[in-house]
This record gives sequence, C-alpha cells and structure tokens, in this order.
Amino acid sequence: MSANLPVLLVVVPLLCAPLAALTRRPRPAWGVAMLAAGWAFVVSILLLSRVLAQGTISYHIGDWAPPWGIEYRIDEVNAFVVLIVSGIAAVVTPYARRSVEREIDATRIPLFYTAYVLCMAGLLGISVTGDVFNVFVFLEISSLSAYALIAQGPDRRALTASYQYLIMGSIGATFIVIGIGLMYVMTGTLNMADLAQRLPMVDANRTIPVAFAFLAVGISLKLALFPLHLWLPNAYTYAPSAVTAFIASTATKVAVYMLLRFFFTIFGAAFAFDVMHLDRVLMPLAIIAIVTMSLSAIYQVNVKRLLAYSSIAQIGYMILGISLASVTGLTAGILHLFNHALMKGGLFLAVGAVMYRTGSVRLRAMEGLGREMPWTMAAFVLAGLSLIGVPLTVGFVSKWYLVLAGLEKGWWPVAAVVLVGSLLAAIYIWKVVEVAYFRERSREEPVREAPLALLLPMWILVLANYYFGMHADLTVGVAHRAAQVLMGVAQ
Amino acid sequence: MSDRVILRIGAKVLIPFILIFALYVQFHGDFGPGGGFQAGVIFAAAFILYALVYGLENADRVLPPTVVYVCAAVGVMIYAGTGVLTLFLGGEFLDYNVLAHAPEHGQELGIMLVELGVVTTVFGVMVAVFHAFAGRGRVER
Amino acid sequence: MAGIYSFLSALLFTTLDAVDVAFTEASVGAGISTVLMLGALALVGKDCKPRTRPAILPLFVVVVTGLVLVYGTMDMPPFGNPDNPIHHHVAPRYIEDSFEETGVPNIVTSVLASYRGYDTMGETTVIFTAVVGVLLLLARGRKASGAEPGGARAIREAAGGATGGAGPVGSAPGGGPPSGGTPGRGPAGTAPGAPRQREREEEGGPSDE
Amino acid sequence: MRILGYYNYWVVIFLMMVGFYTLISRGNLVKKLVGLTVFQTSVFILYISMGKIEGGTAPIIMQGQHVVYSNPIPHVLILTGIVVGIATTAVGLSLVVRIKEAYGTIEEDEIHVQDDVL
Repeated sequence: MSANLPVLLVVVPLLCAPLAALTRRPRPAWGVAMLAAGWAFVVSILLLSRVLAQGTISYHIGDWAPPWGIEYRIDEVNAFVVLIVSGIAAVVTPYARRSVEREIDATRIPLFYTAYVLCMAGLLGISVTGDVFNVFVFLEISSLSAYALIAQGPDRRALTASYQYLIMGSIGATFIVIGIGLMYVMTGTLNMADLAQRLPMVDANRTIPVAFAFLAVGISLKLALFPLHLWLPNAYTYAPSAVTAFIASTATKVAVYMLLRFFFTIFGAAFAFDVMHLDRVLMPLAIIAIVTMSLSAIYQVNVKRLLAYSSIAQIGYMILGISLASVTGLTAGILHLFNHALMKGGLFLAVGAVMYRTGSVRLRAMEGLGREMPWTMAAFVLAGLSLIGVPLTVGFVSKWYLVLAGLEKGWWPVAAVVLVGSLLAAIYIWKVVEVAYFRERSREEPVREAPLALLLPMWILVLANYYFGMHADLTVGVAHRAAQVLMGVAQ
Repeated sequence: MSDRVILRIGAKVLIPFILIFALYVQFHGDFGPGGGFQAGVIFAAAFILYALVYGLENADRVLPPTVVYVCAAVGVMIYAGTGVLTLFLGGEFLDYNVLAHAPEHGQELGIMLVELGVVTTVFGVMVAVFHAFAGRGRVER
Repeated sequence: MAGIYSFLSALLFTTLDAVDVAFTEASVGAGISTVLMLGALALVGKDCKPRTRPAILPLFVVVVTGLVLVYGTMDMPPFGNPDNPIHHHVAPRYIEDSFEETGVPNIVTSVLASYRGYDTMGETTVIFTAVVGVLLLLARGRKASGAEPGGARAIREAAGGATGGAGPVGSAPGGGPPSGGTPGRGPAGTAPGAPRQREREEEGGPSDE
Repeated sequence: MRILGYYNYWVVIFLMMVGFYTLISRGNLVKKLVGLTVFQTSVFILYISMGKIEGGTAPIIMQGQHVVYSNPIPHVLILTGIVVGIATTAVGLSLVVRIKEAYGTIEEDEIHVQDDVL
C-alpha cells in the first residue's frame, strides 16, 4: 500500500469531499475534513522523508507508462510544497470548526467543508502531478472551490470579491491552457519530464516563446504578481477568517510552485533566463511589489486588508529570490514559501480570533485588545516580528538567504530592497500593535480571550515560526536540495 | 389551455425517447461518440423538460432534490472508489487490468464503472444546478 | 447568442473529426449553458446599460494578446498536415494499440477513461465542485426572506445559534451578558438589514446598541 | 483545405480576442461571463484544429480498414475543458444572481458606487 501513497495523498481527500457533502450535518462534515487534512499531513511527511532518502518518486496512474498515462512525480520541490499545504490544512481545519460556526449559516457548513476539502485536494493535486493538463484540471478544482469559499464571507462585498477573483482566475487558467496547447502542438506530449526533453529541440521557433509568455501571464495572475494582483486584497479581506488563513498561506504558494515547475523543470532555467530574460521582467515587478504594496498596507484601516497587501509584497520576495536564478536565490524563494505560510497563517488566524470575538477586523475594533485578548494579540505580535524579519524568526532566515543571494551576484540593491521592505513591514505591524496595546478601548463591553480551540492552532503556527527560525538547518536543507534539483535540470 | 395540453402530451411522448437515447449514448460510448458525460446531460435534459412542463413541485415529487444531491456526491465516489478498488486488488490506481482475469475484460469493466460514476455525477449536478436556479426564481416571485 | 455560438462550434468540431467533442459541445454549450444563462437572466433581469466610458486599455490588451498569438502561430505546424509533431509522439500508440489494450474501438473513450482516466476523475470532481459552489451560493434554508443578503443572515443565525446554546457552538465560551450577547455579535445581530448598516455601526462603535 | 494554412488559426484567434475583449471591457456581469464562454470555446477550437489531420476521420477504430484517424488527444482534453467551462459558468452565474440580490444591479460601475458610499 505504501507504494501507492502519492496517489492516495490526493484521492483520499477527493473521496472525503463527497462524504462531507453526504453527512449533511456540521460536526460530522468537519470531522471528515479533519480526517482528510490529517491524512494528507501524515502522508506528506512520509513522502518528503522518502524523497529525501531515495530521490524522485514516480507513480504511473492506471499503470500506463508516461507519457501515455498520467504520471505523479514527486521530487524535493513538490514534496516540500505538499508539506506546506497539508501542514497548514492540518492546523487551520481544527481552528475552522469554531470560527466557521460563528461566521457561516449552519445549513451551509457541510457544503462549506466539502468545498474546503476539494480546495485542499485540488492544491495537492497540482503539486504532485507530472502532467501539464492534469495541472489545469486540479487548478480548476481548487479555484472553483476557492471562489465558492470566498463568497461565503459575511459581507456582501465577499460576492463581488469572489466574482472578480473568478473572472481574473479564469482568464489566468485560460491563458495557461493556451500555453499548454502551444507547447503540446510543438512536442506532441503533455508529460512534464517528456516536455523538458523535447522542448529544447524545438525552442528555436516562435511558438514556444509565445507559449512561455502565456504561461507566465496566466500563472502570474494566479499568484497575484504585482500588476495582476487586483483580485487578492478584496478576496482575502471579505472571505471567512478560516478561508483567508488557508488560502493566503497555500493557494499563492502553489501558484509559485507552478511557476517554478513550468519555468525551471519544463522550460529549463537556461531557456527561461538566458533566452527569455524572465529575470528582467520579474525582478523589477518583484521590487515594485515589495515597496508599493508595503506602502499601501500602511494606509489600510482593515487589518485583513492590511495583511493582504502585505501578502502581495511577500510574494514579491519569493519572486525576487526566484528571479536571481541561482541556487541560493531559489533556496531563498522556496524557503520563503514555507516561512511565509507559517507567519501569514499565524497572523490571519490571530485576526480571525479577533473577528470571532469582536465581529470586526477594523483597526478601531482592536483598540485595547492587548489587555482583553492577551494571548491572541501576543500571537499577532510574535508572528508580526517574524514578518518583519527579526533574528530568531523564520522571516529572518529567508531574508538572510535572499540578501546572500543578491550579494553573491553583486546586486547590492536587492539587499537594500529587503531592508526597506522590512522597515515598512515594521511600520504596518506597529500600527496594529499601537492600537491594540496603547489605545484605550472605546467599546463599552469588554471582550474575552478567544477560546482554546482557536488559540491552540494559532500558537502552533506562531511557535513554528520560532522553532524553524532557530533550527533553520531543517528547512534550509530541504529548500537547498529543492533548489539544486530545479537548477540541476538546467545543466 | 390547449397549448399546454399539447405541450404536456408532447413532453410525455418525448421523455421516454430521451431517456432511451441517453441509455444508448451511455452504453454505446465504447463504439460511437458518447459516454457518461453526454448521457448524464441528456438524462438531466429529460428531467429538466419534465420540470419545465409540469412544474417544479411535480418534478420534486418524481425525484426529490435530496436524491439528486446524493447522486452528485455518489458519482464521484464511484469513480474514485473504482480506483481504490484496483489498489486493493494489487494494481496501480485506476489500473483496470486487475478487475478481471483477462486485461481486456478488466478494461471494459473498469471503463463501464467509471462511466457509471460520471453519468451519476453529471446527472445529479445538472439537475441540482437547474434546481438551484429555478428554485431561487420561484421564491423570489 | 452564446448558444448559437456553441452550436456553430459544435458543427465546426464535427468537420474537424471531433465527433465526441461536438456532441458534448452541442449538449452542454448549446443546451445546458443556455438554460443556465436564461435562468440567470430571468433572475437578474436583462436590462443593461449602454457603455459610457471608452475602453482603450482593454482594447490595447486584447490587440497585444492577439498579435502575440498570431506571431506565435507563424511557426506552428501547418493546419491538417499529418507530419506535425503532435501526430508522431504519444498519439500513435493510442491509435495503434488502444483497441488491443482496452478493447474499446472509440479511441476517445479509451483515452478518456483509461489512459487519461485520472484527468476524467478530475473532471468529474470539477463538476461536483461546481454543484457544491452553486448550492453554497444559491441553496437556501427557506427561513429568511430572499432580499436579504445571505451574509448578514448567516451571522445573525450563527449568533442566534450561539445564544440559544442549541448549536454545537457551545454555549459556554460564547458567554457574555445574555441580553446583548458579546459585543461582536451585537451589531450584526441588531442589524437585520444589509451589511452596509453593520459596517457603519462598526465605524461608530458599539454606542449604537 | 490546405490553402487555409494558418488562416484557420487566425480566425480562431480573432474569435478568442472578441471573447476576451467582451470579458475585460464590459461592465455587465452577465456579459462578462458570455465573453468568458466565447473565449474558452475559441480555445477549444484551437485545440481541435491542432488535432486535425488532412483526410482523417473521427478516431473510432474500424476493423479491417486502414484509415487515417485524427489525433484523439486534443479531443479528450477538450472534453475535459468543456466541463470545466460549464462549471465555471455555473458558479459565475450563481454569483451574479447573489450579487443582484445583494446590490439590486449587475452593472460593475453601480456596484462600485454603492460600495464607495459606505
């Protein structure tokens, strides 16, 4: 059975989804979601350890050898991404129970968890597959369920946010399909490894660069790269708290993974950077994203929106690392995938707890919360420190590698950008801290601390920020190997 | 109204044919164009026609929304369940060869099973979606 | 309009030998999606405003995208040529061996259900996801009046469930003074109208209570 | 048919861009979805065009005859694509219905105006 783990990783959640729909009662549906998340988490740990020990795993679905059948191909890169997705799911799902009961109509909760599990299964499916069209199919599973989940937010603007995301997301997906089609017409194959072999034979013509461009735009839409990020702030702001925490720490990460997979594994770093000069596009955009989006975050009065803008800036860091196109740069980018999931997950969970108690996530609602919800706000501050990049936190580790990668190439402005970004992050986090700790509350009734069911997941993520910040060798080791795998394909 | 009568009788005559056609499409998919997806849509079309002509309440009595909803979920489980079954029989996921003694029979059986899953889901989904839109309109007015 | 378009493309698919696709497009594109479109239009009304602002930027984007695609197709293998690479890798095996390997003469079916059966499972899941999404958005407990946005209703009902202590929300930590509920629930609970109102109350603080 | 050459692809691209333009320029939420449908369907035609072989027939094996079959893979992919398209349309339309109920309009500008008033 253990040989079948790669496919069971995705199929068990896929089977859990209709099961959750059939339960038709909130509690059992949540239990099924828990089962799916827990299963995925355990399997992803097993898979990562096996990949680290034995190298790439290839699983042929239906026993048809690739490129005729669909292949699941797991190397260090996607094993790591799968761990991020399932790990966040394993933490957010227990949190979701209370939070969702508060924010969503009880009759909808079973379907809510169905969509939630589908979203998770879709993201896992994108991560492990070795077939480009299969990527698209699972991308649609995760996107469609994400649209539905976001629209469940308590404000009516959740509907428009979701619609906007649907339109932008579908454009992105259609662009990706066009890109896949153009690659296919030149090579006749859809298998990633096969494509990687065959593309160099045909990449001297004009069709492949165009395929490349369409994939770049499509994926950038999905990962909310700077000028294409318009869907993200609204979607994150108006979605239910648990959904925001889950999607913010997984969906864009998987999109970044798609970028890595398509451009490094399939096209190869040499083609992407030496021929297409991807870095000349990505790097300025990443830098603009870091600076302008951090600035925008400072002016927000809604804390969720503030964190959403900060997310776009943080995606900028990942792209910056990737655009350096070196092993160190990629290590920084991949590391930040993991680290950002930890810190943003922690922050959004803390904000979700504030929502749970006060019913609002505006800055004004947080006045005086430092005393009333000490544990929640302490979690917020600690995760915020990690976002800023204070030593001993994961935020510091990824920024450290980013600066290293920049200096390695002699590009000192990269270091300056990282520094400016951290300063701006300090400002917007401070804004929340100031309101929470140094302002008297203007509300009349006091608020109580969030229940343990919310605090525990939140603190697990926050402590993980510090654990992996101090034992950085664990994550850095995996990220470094993943980066070598990605660059190694190019050699 | 006379036109309603024509409509009703017309529908009554048509629906059995549509259902038979759907079955044909479902099982003839191996040889000609067609398969689970198309058959599911046609099944759903027959039902939607019934609902349009006889009203949603009557349609609900023939096929309660719950059943439709269960169909949509069960279809996915049939498909994925087939895959899991092949795992238990010692094959890879969705490796139909292990379903029967001879690989070709296994393949045919497997394809039939998954098409069954597809038709169930598609029928359930299409009717449920139609129901969601139509039901909403009824309450609005 | 979209229905006619789908129907025409179904005809086009037939001339391009894609009978299975044509069949599906005819039943889905021209059938179901038209029914859905009409159903939705009946709900939202078809009045529509004439455009006012000029759309320079979209036009620019579209023209650029189109030109890039045309540029890309220049080096594409010519239409219908049997020597194209697409026909010489992967596909030949399906055409030559699929009948022996699966016993199904319709290659599309055998590829769909067997070779790429996993994609089809994904496809089945996609439509299942769609129905989950549609039901999440449109299905209703009949209790609330239709005009009210679901969100406010959701919050109020959740709050009601919590104070009632009946729901699994657990009565204990919901706590607070039983009269007003916790402050957070206050504004949401007292505003039966649109969330707009709720937002304003948040701005104004709980003094409204 | 050979004269068509690339002409076939260009027509598809034109259709695609019509859909894309409708999608990004229209303010009416339903029209946007119509644009999306046209856009996606055109991409399907692009795929099917790739699979066509001159003089080929539908890929259903006829025993005992040697004939040229068109490439079945694009057909399979597009079957999946159509399903994805209808799924997106369904979710999109139900969102539009909800937006109409919440805002009383489905014009993008008017929705923005309503939200800005807050």
